[in-house]
Amino acid sequence: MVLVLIFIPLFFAGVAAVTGSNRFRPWLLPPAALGHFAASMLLLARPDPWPITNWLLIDPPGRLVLLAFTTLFLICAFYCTGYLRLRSDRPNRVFCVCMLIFPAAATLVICSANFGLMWLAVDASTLSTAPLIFFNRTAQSLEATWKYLIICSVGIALALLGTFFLAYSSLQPVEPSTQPVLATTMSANPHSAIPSMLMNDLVNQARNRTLSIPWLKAAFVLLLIGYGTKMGLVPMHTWKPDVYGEAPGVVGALLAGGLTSCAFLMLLRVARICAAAGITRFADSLLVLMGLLSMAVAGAFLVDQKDFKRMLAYSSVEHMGILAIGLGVGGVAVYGALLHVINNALTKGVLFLCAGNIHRAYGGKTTATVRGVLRRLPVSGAFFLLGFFAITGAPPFGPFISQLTILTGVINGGRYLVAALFLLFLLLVFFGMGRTVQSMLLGRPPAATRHTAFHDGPLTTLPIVAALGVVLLLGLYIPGPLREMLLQAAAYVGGGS
Amino acid sequence: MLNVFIHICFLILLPPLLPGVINRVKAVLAGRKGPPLLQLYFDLARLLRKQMVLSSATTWVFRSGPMLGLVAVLLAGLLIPFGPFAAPISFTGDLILFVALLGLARFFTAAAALDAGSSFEGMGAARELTFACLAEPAVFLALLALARFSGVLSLTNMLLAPLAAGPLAHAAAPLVLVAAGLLIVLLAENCRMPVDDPNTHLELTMIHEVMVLDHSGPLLGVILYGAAVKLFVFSVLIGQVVLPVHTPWPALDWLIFAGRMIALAVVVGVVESVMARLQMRHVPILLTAACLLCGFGFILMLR
Amino acid sequence: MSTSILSALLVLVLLLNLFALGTSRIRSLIQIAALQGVLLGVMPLLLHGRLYLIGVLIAVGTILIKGMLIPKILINALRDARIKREVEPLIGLLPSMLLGAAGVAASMIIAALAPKAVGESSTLIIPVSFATLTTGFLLLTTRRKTLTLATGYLLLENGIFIFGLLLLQAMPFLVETGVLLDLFVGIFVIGIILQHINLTLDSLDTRRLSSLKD
Amino acid sequence: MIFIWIAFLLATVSGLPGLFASRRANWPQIVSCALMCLTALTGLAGVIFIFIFGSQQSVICPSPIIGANFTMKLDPLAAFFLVPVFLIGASGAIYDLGYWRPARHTRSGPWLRLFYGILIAAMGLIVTAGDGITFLFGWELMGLSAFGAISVEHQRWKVRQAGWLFLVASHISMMVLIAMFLLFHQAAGSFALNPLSSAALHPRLSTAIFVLALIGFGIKAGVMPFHFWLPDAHAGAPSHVSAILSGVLLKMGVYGLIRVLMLLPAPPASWGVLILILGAINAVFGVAFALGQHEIKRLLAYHSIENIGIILMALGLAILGIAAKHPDWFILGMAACLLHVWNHALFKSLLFYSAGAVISKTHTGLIDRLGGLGKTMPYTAGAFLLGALAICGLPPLNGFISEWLLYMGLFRTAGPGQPAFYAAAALAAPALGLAGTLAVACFVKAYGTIFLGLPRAQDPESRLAPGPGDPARSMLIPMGILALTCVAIGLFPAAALLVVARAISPINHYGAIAALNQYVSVSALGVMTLVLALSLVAGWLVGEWLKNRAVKRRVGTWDCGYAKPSSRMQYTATSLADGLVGLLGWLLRPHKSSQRPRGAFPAPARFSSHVDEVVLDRVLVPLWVFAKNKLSVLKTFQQGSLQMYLLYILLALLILLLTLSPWGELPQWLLAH
Repeated sequence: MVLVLIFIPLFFAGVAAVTGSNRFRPWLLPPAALGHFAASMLLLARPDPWPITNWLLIDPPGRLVLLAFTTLFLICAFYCTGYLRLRSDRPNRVFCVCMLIFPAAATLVICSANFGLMWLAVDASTLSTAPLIFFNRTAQSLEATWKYLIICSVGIALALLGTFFLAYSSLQPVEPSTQPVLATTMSANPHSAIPSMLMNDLVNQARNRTLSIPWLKAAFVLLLIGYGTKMGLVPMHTWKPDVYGEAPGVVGALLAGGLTSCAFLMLLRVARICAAAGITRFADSLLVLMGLLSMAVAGAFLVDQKDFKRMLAYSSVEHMGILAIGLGVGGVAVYGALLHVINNALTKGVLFLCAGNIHRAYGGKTTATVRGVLRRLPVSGAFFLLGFFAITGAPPFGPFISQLTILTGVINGGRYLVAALFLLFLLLVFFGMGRTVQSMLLGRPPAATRHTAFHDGPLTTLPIVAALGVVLLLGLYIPGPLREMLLQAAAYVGGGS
Repeated sequence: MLNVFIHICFLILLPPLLPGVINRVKAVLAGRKGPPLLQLYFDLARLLRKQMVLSSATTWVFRSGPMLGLVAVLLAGLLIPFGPFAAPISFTGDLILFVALLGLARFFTAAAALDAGSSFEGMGAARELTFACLAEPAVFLALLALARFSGVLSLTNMLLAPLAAGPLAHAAAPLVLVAAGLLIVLLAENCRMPVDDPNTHLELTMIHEVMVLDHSGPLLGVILYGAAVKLFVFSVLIGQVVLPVHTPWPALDWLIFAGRMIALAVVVGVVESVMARLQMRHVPILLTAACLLCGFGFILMLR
Repeated sequence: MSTSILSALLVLVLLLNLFALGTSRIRSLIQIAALQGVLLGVMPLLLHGRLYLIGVLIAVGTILIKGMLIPKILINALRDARIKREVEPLIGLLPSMLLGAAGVAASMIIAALAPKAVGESSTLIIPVSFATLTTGFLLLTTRRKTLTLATGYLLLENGIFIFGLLLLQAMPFLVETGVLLDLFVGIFVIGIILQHINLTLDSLDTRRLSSLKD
Repeated sequence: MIFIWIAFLLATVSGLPGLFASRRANWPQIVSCALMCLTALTGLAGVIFIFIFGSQQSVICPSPIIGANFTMKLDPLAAFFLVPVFLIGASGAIYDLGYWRPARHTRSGPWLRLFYGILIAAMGLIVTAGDGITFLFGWELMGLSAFGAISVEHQRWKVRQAGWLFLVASHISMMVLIAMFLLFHQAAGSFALNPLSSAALHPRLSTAIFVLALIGFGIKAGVMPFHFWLPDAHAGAPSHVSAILSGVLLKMGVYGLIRVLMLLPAPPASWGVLILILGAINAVFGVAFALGQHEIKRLLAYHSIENIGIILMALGLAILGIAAKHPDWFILGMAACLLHVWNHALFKSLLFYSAGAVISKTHTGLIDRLGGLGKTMPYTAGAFLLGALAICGLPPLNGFISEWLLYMGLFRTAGPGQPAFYAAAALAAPALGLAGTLAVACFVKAYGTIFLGLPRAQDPESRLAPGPGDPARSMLIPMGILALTCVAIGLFPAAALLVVARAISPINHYGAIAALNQYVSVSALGVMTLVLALSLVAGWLVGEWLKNRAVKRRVGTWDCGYAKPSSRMQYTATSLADGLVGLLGWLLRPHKSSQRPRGAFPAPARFSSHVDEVVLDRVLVPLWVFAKNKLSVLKTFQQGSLQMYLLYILLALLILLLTLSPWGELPQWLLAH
């Protein structure tokens, strides 16, 4: 089943690669997304009917991330067709293909239970997104792609080292003579004493305290840095503003909503091992530290930020910080963090897609040229405003609920200082973003931009409406099954205890 | 019942006497003969008979302002006891109403002044309002002190309490302070020396007189009468505090009361003739002093 | 006996690191990286006394990719780019060499402190891998040309690969080849981007690539 | 309950039709007005039910927070606060008919009505919220919709600034309240707004909750020094929105404060004193700032601060009463507090409506450029006069009643035998008196300059010349309604206080109705105000009669013999207030610029003084600029050099690896505590 999930997008990617027509090709995205969505729903509804190996298992947090990702991908796919219709001047073969490979890679990240495999998938996702960023073929987008590649590759490399450390920490004294034999039959018996990268093996070993703690700690640090780079935690976030600033809005949405969530999922899995090994305090304090740092720096950079796409990038950094804090604080906060993954993904989708429209209409992305959006693009402008309120944690939208839950966890944990800083940084972020958003949306549009080609069309606005609708729903009511999934996932991570 | 009747009669008839007394005292001290004691009565009678000239700029506020002011002051006069006799109207909290009525009078007087649209009258209104803001806290502090002293919240009982306690009550000293403060307030509110010179004729230096430049005939009469009533009411207030005397014979008491009023008028007259008029910018200091006096009175009561 | 050869090779890798830091010509830098790749390819064979399938395959793959393909890509990029062949370090060559040496020392100490798992073939593996890692990072942070950055990334990967030797059995075939493949594709994409940079900016100097800022 | 529900629903949808109709059509406006009136009717019906049958509580639905529900709770207190919401809401909608015509405000009209409706519903939700989450929902909804309503005219820069300030303030208060409710949740174990048991509550925790509540609600209530957003917002918004803001929205802060304080067990006397002092400061300073204003709506805005101060004083007195076990202080304080909430809503809306009428006719709110409007707009002038008398706390109007109750309470604290500590609380009475007289000065200035005297325009043809008479009937009707209610409460205080007593019942431990009457004789006061009103009318009649009888002739005002007097020689509001502003200069820091006449043939002389928003312009803005500069230093870390970025990663790696070493425990320890 998982394989099906992975192969649906890949298949369409193949089709897209061989399709000749530049106009028809984008229409491959919606069916692919629908298929992926349907398959994911099946997978989420019932336990996997045909499990293949113990490498491809989807764990409870994975289910949540899968849900968030496939929804976001569906929305982006529909938007993308509308977007590419506007950009019919450009050849979009590579774009479409990568657009379809990326979800496959992300799905693999979500569904694999082997750290090596996960690492492969993350790296694949990195590489498959690079051409997407380069879509505009400008010097700036080139630079952005370059930085993205190098920084993320280095980060990923460190993550690989961390993965090795993890495996090494599970290396136990056994007779050298027996090694080869075991080696051949390793995957047969997961509970072998020789190094393993399987999630469950590691957790079991951690539970029996047979992991070497120093190596585990080192592994955690490296993985935190490595996957933190993909997530965009300060100070590894430096690629984010450039990439989100230069990539098309829809790509930004997929990165900010999808890729980062996958990276967070990785951290979550590592944290689970740490929790099992009883070094929770170490891991948590590092996570909280990074989280607060990210929120603070993001807030600082958001203050009088003129470029609204970079603004969104820093906001994404901030929310990664929130996720890290939620994971670090533990308890009910993990529940909040997992909920926030979904909320953040969808809200970021709304914001980036609106930003894309605004960018199209104005041909600029700084507050110098972009003014009076509410007049020029009523729908996109209004939803950008709503998305802004949502992402800054205003009820009745989902992020408010998740942030409040995280804060509840923080307060119940008695960490008043952390809570105070958290609220302070939220306030700073609100000031920073609010000023930019206000000067973008209100006032009169410049005469030059009144009559540019772009106007709100169904394909470029309806997906946004849908996404915001979901965010609003999540702010008012959480369906029973989703709540079940959240509780299971929180318990799985060890948040329950 | 009889007392109520007398009260009302005093309230209506006695006020114009006080300015006469004051002026006579001033004249005597200045070695002049001075106008007759009943001069104000004559003036009023004449003014009421006259016709009046209205500015084309004015509205009903200009015409009714003086009337409303007078009504408010008269009602205030019905709230305070004269001598040992309870006021015609008395209920818990009437002291606030008393102050509020004076405020109401001020509002309409000032509004009427502004209605003429002349800069002089605006000037007068501005000064009136400014100084009132400093006088008001003093009044409240005085009332607080009295409330603390008497433990009741109706003017009648409050002002009869010193009577009950007798002139040498334990709280005499604070009461004297309060009375001194109230005397300053009286001088300021009724535009006497050293705050204002009622007899001056230089518009730029006047407060009360300059507010009524445009009123003429009956309206002017109403204003003069209202001012006299206000002076009277204030004098009663002070008198109740400083000279709490009473005898078994009501008639005698009424006489004592009248005498007390006249005595106070004499005091005011003396003050007016021995003191020079302050510069406008020094008046606030004087009024602050009044606040402090009443405040100390209250603080002393606190122990 | 194989262990001693392994150690010798590791020392060789260490020396190559210092050379990499010391050389002033991009071409030789790339060649050093290639040579390292070849050495790395040999190591798995020596790690355990005898040959077995995974080892051989990995060895061949490594030598092919690290030793030939990737250097080829980079050399081509270098040939296409009309640029000076110097590496243009941000800090002098000598300081970077000294830093590298310091890195080696630090790695030795750290490795000595770190607890070891039993059954480890050569005590040199961990320090050398750390040292190579440090070298890679040094190249990444102190060189100006994009190509040298790419090479630095290559050395970084080499360091990690060396550490990977420790758990050869743990890393099943798939993961191992996947790692190689990813590396290859990564460098490939980087190469493409390099060409684009070369076309659009007409230079491989990162100073031209710092227009995006706050 | 169901009535209230329907009311909220109607209010929410009242703005929708406008979005789908053509912009110039009139019917959506009429429809939304009708819906709003319907809202008021149903809502008030529901309120009456609550007053008769007592509290109701109901769970709406499970909220997304685990283990929490959206709940609504309607007790007489909530119902009491619902009354102004519905009343002012409806009257504002009627006012809107004439004030915000589709013809003139084509683009902004539909949005204004949409936000207006949502705002009303949101405030209702706040008042009826039964748990913290619902409360926060309503709170933010109120903030956002009010932000929308304020900045409908966002093409004007000033309006944008005002909206932004409001948004900032409302978000800060939101954050503070979130913290407050989280602490509350920690203490109570749930978000439900039920009284906390003193056993469960650590005094430090309860103090923290109190302080947070005071700040969070204080910001919304415009309590100094958190009032910085208030003047701009009130001045920038359309007049009926200003009325809602000042009359109702500020009261939501008061409501929240009362609610939370009543949930905390055994408030210490120090809280009461703190609130009392805060209130006194607000009362005096608010009106002092108002004196320095030249724009009518800004002036009214500062008076909102003054009245909030009065309300706080009353609340402080009530708290003091609880702490000192003095039922009379509590009852009088609470009654004054609640009644003044109503009164302020009534007369402040009345004032804003008449101000709006003036502005819509003359296209300026600058007091010094108006004048003599009393002749051309008699009804507006009358409405403004009534409002002015009421807000100055003068009999026989409603403002006097509530202030009278407050005075009663304050004087009682100084009764004989009371310890000096409590008696000192009575010193708030002179402060209140001072505020009262300052208010008189301020409103004589405003009323006198705008409506009395002569128009100050250079030439009668200019736009500043008085407009063609009173505004449309749809604007006069709401004014009339509000004026009548003001008078009614003033003349029949006993009736109003019955309602107040009912509203106090859920939060008071003493049995209000009996108490109130045994401490003060409201009925006697009622009689007196009635007498006063009658005699005032008599006085007015005499004045008119004099006019008909004794007027000889009409001439120009005596001008001291100037050759050619012009109406611009009248005393301006600035000069009227100059004396007091000078006395209060240490606080108001006025910018004075004057050019005195010199020499034999002097150049034109001029004088002007301007009082700006001290807290905002002297404190917050510089602070923000400072912070911004400090933060922008950080941006040097994002200079685009890839090598630097990689170096950051390396450093982060090394630093985090250091935490593995023994002394790496330190940061962990720090973060764990």
